[in-house]
Amino acid sequence: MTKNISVDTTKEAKKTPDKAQPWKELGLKQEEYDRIKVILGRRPTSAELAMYSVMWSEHCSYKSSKIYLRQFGEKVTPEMRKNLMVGMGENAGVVDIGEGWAVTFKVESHNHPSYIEPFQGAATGVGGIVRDILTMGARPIAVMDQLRFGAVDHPDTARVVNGVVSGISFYGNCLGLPNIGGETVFDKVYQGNPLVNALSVGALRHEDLKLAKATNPGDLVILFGARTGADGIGGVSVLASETFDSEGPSRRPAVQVGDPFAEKVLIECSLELYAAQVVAGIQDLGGAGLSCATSELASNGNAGMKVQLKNVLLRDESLTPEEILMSESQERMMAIVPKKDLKAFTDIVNKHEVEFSVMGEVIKEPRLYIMWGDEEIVNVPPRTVAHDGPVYERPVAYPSWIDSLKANSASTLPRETSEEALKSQINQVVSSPNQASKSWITDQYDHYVGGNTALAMPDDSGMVRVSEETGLGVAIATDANGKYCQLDPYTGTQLALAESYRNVAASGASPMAVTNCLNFGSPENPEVMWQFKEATAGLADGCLELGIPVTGGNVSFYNQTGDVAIYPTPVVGVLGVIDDVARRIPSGWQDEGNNIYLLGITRDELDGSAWAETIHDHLGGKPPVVDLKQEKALAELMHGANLQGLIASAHDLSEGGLVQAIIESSLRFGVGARIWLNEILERDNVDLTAALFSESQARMLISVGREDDVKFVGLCEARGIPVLRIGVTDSTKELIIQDVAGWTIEELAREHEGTIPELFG
Amino acid sequence: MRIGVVTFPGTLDDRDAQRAVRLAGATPVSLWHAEKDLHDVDAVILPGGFSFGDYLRCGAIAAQALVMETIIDAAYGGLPVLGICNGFQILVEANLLPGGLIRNEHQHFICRDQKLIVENVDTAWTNQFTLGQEITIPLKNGEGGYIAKEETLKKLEGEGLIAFRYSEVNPNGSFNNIAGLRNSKGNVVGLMPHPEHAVEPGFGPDTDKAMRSGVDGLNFFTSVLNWMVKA
Amino acid sequence: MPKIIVEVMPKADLLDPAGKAVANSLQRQGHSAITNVRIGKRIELHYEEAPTPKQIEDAKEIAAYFLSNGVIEDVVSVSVEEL
Amino acid sequence: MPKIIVEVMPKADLLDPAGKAVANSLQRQGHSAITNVRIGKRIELHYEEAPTPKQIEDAKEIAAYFLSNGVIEDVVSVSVEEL
Ligand SMILES: Nc1ncnc2c1ncn2[C@@H]1O[C@H](COP(=O)(O)OP(=O)(O)O)[C@@H](O)[C@H]1O
Ligand SMILES: [Mg+2]
Repeated sequence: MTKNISVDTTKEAKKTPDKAQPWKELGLKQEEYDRIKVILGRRPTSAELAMYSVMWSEHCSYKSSKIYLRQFGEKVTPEMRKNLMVGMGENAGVVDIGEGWAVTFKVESHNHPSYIEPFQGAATGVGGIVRDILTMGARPIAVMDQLRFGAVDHPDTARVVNGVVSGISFYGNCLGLPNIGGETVFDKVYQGNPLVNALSVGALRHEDLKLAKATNPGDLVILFGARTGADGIGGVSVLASETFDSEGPSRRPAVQVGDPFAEKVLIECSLELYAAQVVAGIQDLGGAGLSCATSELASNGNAGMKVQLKNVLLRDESLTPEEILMSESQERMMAIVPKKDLKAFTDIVNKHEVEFSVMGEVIKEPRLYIMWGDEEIVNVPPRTVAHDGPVYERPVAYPSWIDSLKANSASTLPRETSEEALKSQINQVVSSPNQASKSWITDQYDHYVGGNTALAMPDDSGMVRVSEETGLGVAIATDANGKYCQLDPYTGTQLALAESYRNVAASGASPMAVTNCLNFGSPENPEVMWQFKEATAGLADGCLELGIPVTGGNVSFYNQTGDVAIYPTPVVGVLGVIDDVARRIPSGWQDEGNNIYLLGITRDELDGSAWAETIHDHLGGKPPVVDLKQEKALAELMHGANLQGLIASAHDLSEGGLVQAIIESSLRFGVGARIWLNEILERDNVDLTAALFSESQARMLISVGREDDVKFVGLCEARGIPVLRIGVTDSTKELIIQDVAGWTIEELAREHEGTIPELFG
Repeated sequence: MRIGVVTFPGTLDDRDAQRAVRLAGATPVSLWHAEKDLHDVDAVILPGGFSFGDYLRCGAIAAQALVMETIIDAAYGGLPVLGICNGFQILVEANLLPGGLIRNEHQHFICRDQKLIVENVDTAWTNQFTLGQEITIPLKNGEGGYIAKEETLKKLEGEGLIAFRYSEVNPNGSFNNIAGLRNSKGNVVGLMPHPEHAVEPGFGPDTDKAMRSGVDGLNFFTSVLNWMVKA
Repeated sequence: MPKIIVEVMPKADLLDPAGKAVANSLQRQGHSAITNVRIGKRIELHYEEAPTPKQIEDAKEIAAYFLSNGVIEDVVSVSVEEL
Repeated sequence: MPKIIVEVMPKADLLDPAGKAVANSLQRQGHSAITNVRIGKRIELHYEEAPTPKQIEDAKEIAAYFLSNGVIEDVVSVSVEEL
């Protein structure tokens, strides 16, 4: 079967310095190609060209974003670093959560593949992020998904929604990882470019931390897991078609097919290898496949590597060396194993029936040699591939359109005052696709598996127990509001941070660390680059003010349909810690006769709101004011009050405003209430529309048992948190907002829960 | 008392089943699919998951595993065996229980808190319930639609071999609302919903009393202890 | 490469929800001539060399006990294909 | 009843996880002559009457855009079966 493949060797490259090479087709710029030649002192071989082109791509090298991402490491205090065991730059950040436990978490994009093939794209997105977590030495314990789709009434949206949701469901469920939350947003700007971000979190004992490093000369380089095939090679076929005669495959598939079963086996196998202490370094194979794994392991360890590419186990014998180096076949890992441990390593992988091959050895000289039989096809300094790629300071330009967009405030839109009209607007908002219940999606995800899920959808954050002995656990929430970011990316990104921070606090955990996935348009567009610059500055400044560090993240550029970029969509994830998940706080009312309090001040802030979008199809003005000091005070209040057991439920206010939070709190456990708004109108000097729909920040809806009222109000006052009693829960199975509207719970449930199944079910 | 919990490649709920065994007061013993030895356990649980990826048909490849040879023999000899979700599918593929489980009628994976009616209490795994009791435990599957030929259904109904029926909502199109079955001896029980996810307050289904406080699943595991004491 | 093709279909008198869903969708798309749809499997077994009569017998047996579940499915064909 | 049979297989270049799992199991069961397995779909479209040439053309189109996913699968055959 094996074909005789003619390969381009380093010897050949020296002999034919002027051979034309398809660097342009591979996405390299002239300067970049020239730089490779300077680094090597000759033209690259086609294998080297393949490696550099993919490792220097935007996706792998962060060449346009690097100069901005630096501030996440710079705008930090020693206090913020205190609990950080591994910061940015590794596969995922690692945070010390106490009791000898650490957690690692990260969110990553898989946007473009998910448009081409929604099911496999989303599935392999989950697979990829879970391997990143596994690579740190952790057992993955949960996943989340952040989704942005096109308009609900566009004919292509159902294809993408159904494919993506079933892909995530298929892969995540089959891995045995509870899905504990996420986001779902519909907007026409995502029509030709949906966003599929996936987050995973893992837990490990401090001493089990693993790094992607090859340091000790003589250690073995082992590839294990699935065989390497032609998946996800796409563009590199250019090289293949050059080296192939006419009968060779002309076009390799650009998509990857995921096998969650293989990944589940890989997880158990890897954890057993870690426990047996037979791996000195480990790296998952994701984007850029072997090119990435070999060069990064060597570069991280300040060492080199000599490997035999013919030792790679193939699914398809016709693959060329370039294709093998680039293949993005899923469910593979690379381990660095001391020679003395090979036997133990072999026993464990055999037990799991996982295939492996020894590819070569770590060497002292910081050089990466890749052989194809007797021929040398790669001979490069690994740092130049993995870490010293190009860095660009791309031009930025203040968007020409933004001032007029900001001037077009929603404050001038007509407002209703009659009860009938207000009720109708409320119904429209809570049943709009973006505000409606997402249970049709989340019911397709297993949130029980593992038996440690303390909170999941539809609560404000997902929470999982880490220690079964003590109940120590973590909570995670993620947020992004593209509309706010379109109006003002600096503020919009801080609002995303503020909301996920607030969500974590609302569930009873103390916010501790941040991850992010920055989804933007083309970095070659100066206006997009300006948005990116503002967003990253907003996030870094916000984290500094809140005192929680960014531990890692991901950048996804080129999200656009034609020339039209998506709204800047920086997904911000906040992780919090809770010493005993038994103290978690539900987002809905559980008991009758509890008092309902609104914390925080309501301003007339309807620009970019769900109300403006749903009722008036309007986007313009300035996003709500950010007040991170107040957010912090709120989080501290929640922590203190929860320790005293004063809080029966808490729900943060965000999109849709107070009325959305009231309705969700009622529907969570089907408990009714009577609410009055007159004191808000008086104290905050706002009208009914603002009281109901304003998206002012730093607010929460809390329910408190009668016996704890005095204590709770006292705590709020002591901390300077504005507090108003606005209602009381009851046993009527009705929700009444005085002078505005009333519903039976059943009627409300129909409004809130009917929309999405009707569209996609 | 020692209760074996089998792990196949792709099994997911094995650690949950072990926890349930512990909470019921017995000792969980981990069994590996590639070993025939049952390590002297007094009962066996085939837990949920996607054994061998659930490729071909759910449970089909697992039914061919080495450990199943011993379990099938032991089950005919009266060893208590509980198949949960994927474990139920394996029991069906191994012909220890009749019928088949196919893709849910609505074509989606579904995860929900499911009400069940206990239809039979004369088994190793249900004797701590009362007949007709309504319980709530999580359900999560993509291929949980129970089907069987007309004559099989008649036999199941006639001989009282239905252990559980879905109540209020039939979540997957199962014939006769069948959620779980027993064999004629009562030592083998299989069901699609997950009792092992409703054993610990704080991590089970919601109840009227409090969020996630449901522990209706615990009786499955105490039942088998009771059965063995009597046996 | 020589192959044996095994074809398996859900039993005619049993429910096939996937087939039903596809049929409904085709109806909605206006293909009213299609009255029903059933979805089964086409399984290729690959061999290095042309399968021997014994191997073909084996394949039939594998089809019956493993590749199909006789309670809910029928093997509709087992055929050798050589290329 | 007249039928059109559509056969769909995963693209040869791409991973077929189900086929791989079945192949491994057959290996474990001792069927070492079977080197690989691939699993696709066999879809029956049922008609009241023998499909017209136009309906056969339609079926081919349905096979290509609806019954298969061109990104990861190939339609390997569309054939009429009359019984
Ligand atoms: N795609 C998804 N995957 C998982 N959970 C989701 C998804 N979309 C929404 N959710 C969950 O639904 C609930 C409501 O979502 P949302 O209204 O966006 O919450 P919030 O306003 O608190 O950010 C949350 O618990 C969220 O985690
Ligand atoms: Mg929230």
